[in-house]
Amino acid sequence: MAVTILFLGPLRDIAGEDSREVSAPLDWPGLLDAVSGDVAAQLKEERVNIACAGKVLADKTLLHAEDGDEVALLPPVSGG
Amino acid sequence: MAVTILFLGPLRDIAGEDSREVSAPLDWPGLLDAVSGDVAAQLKEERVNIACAGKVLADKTLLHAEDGDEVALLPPVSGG
Amino acid sequence: MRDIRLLADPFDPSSSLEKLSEASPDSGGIASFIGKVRCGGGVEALELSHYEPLTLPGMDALADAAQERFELGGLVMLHRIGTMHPGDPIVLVAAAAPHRRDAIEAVDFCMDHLKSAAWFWKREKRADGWHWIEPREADHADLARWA
Amino acid sequence: MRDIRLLADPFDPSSSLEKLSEASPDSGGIASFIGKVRCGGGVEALELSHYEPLTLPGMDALADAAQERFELGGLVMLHRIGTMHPGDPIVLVAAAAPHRRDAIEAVDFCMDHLKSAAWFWKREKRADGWHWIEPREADHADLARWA
Repeated sequence: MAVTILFLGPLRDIAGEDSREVSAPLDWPGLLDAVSGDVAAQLKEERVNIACAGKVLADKTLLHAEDGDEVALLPPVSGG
Repeated sequence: MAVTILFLGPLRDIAGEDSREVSAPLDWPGLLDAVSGDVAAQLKEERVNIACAGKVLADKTLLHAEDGDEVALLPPVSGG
Repeated sequence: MRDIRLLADPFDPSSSLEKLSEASPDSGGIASFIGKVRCGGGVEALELSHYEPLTLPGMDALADAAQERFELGGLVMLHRIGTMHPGDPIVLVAAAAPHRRDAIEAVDFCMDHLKSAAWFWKREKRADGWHWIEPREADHADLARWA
Repeated sequence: MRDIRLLADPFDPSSSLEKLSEASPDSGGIASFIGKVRCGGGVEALELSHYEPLTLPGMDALADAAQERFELGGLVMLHRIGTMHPGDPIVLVAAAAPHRRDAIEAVDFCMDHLKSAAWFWKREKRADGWHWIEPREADHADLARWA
């Protein structure tokens, strides 16, 4: 099985795709390698969050996604 | 003609009447004399206001009502 | 749209809100407050009296102050007078604005003033008769926030 | 009454407000905020996307926080997702409460969090195509008031 990386909001446009499957496990350096340079630059910004398996990570550099996990890349929100 | 004294809100119950006609002119001492002792005691409280001819008086002791004026006695409000 | 009125008869806050919304197409936000006669607690009826020469001019001046203080696309302030029963609407304040917080704060501002600085007197009928309602201390503290 | 939902289709804020009012007979006050797609300004459509595993649980947690912080008789929080057009409602927050300021502040609190702390991304379609909307600085300042 694999890890699914999900590009949300404006990151979808920057990535040019909705999602991508990569092989498990996936950690923070692995994630930065798996995405384009533009997306990686965004991920390094403090205001971009990462959720793994439905939980937002307090420290995204501690990402550890396993087989079947969804890793969602969450740019700054603009709701309401 | 005369001056009409109007008892509003709870002052109506204390006065036992909606309004009373008194002879003009009417000043602050005259007003205190014209109403019952219970109403006069209320009037002396800071939170009770007086309007004369449709204007709330900044200093009610400066009341000077002339022929045809309506003097409204305004207890503390409780709207909304 | 500006609609500031005293109403002697029951009214429907929803339809007034919808009219404000339709009349304010370029305001992205509409805030409102509806005050009703509470059910339960033993209140059988509520009567609001007012002093006509002051009450409506006072509400108009309050609307002016709100429109000066906040950027509004529309303002509705409807207030019942007379006798009401549990569940009846007493007051509707609704503000349309391009920005959310202007709309919400305008409603808050108008309600605080209607509660403590408008010429209304309220009494409740309970099983043992009519009782005048005294202003609440909290209402005065709320009003002081805008000074 | 507690009604916290994400809606993929257009909805009628008035009927939800009326339901809340009917379901909260012992709450004397109902405050609400309705956010709509603004007309004018060249916006042809607005799209809200979200991240399902986080968005609705986040709204539920926000409702819990509001109900803990304020004394409420009922709370409604409806938020559209998908594509909307000018005039369409985006969000309704409505709170019923025994006391006026609880109702108004609960709406203010929920809206500030929905604007800056809920997992929604917004883009607008203009004549030259789609544009993502960045969060406003004012929204973050508004949110900080509740910390």
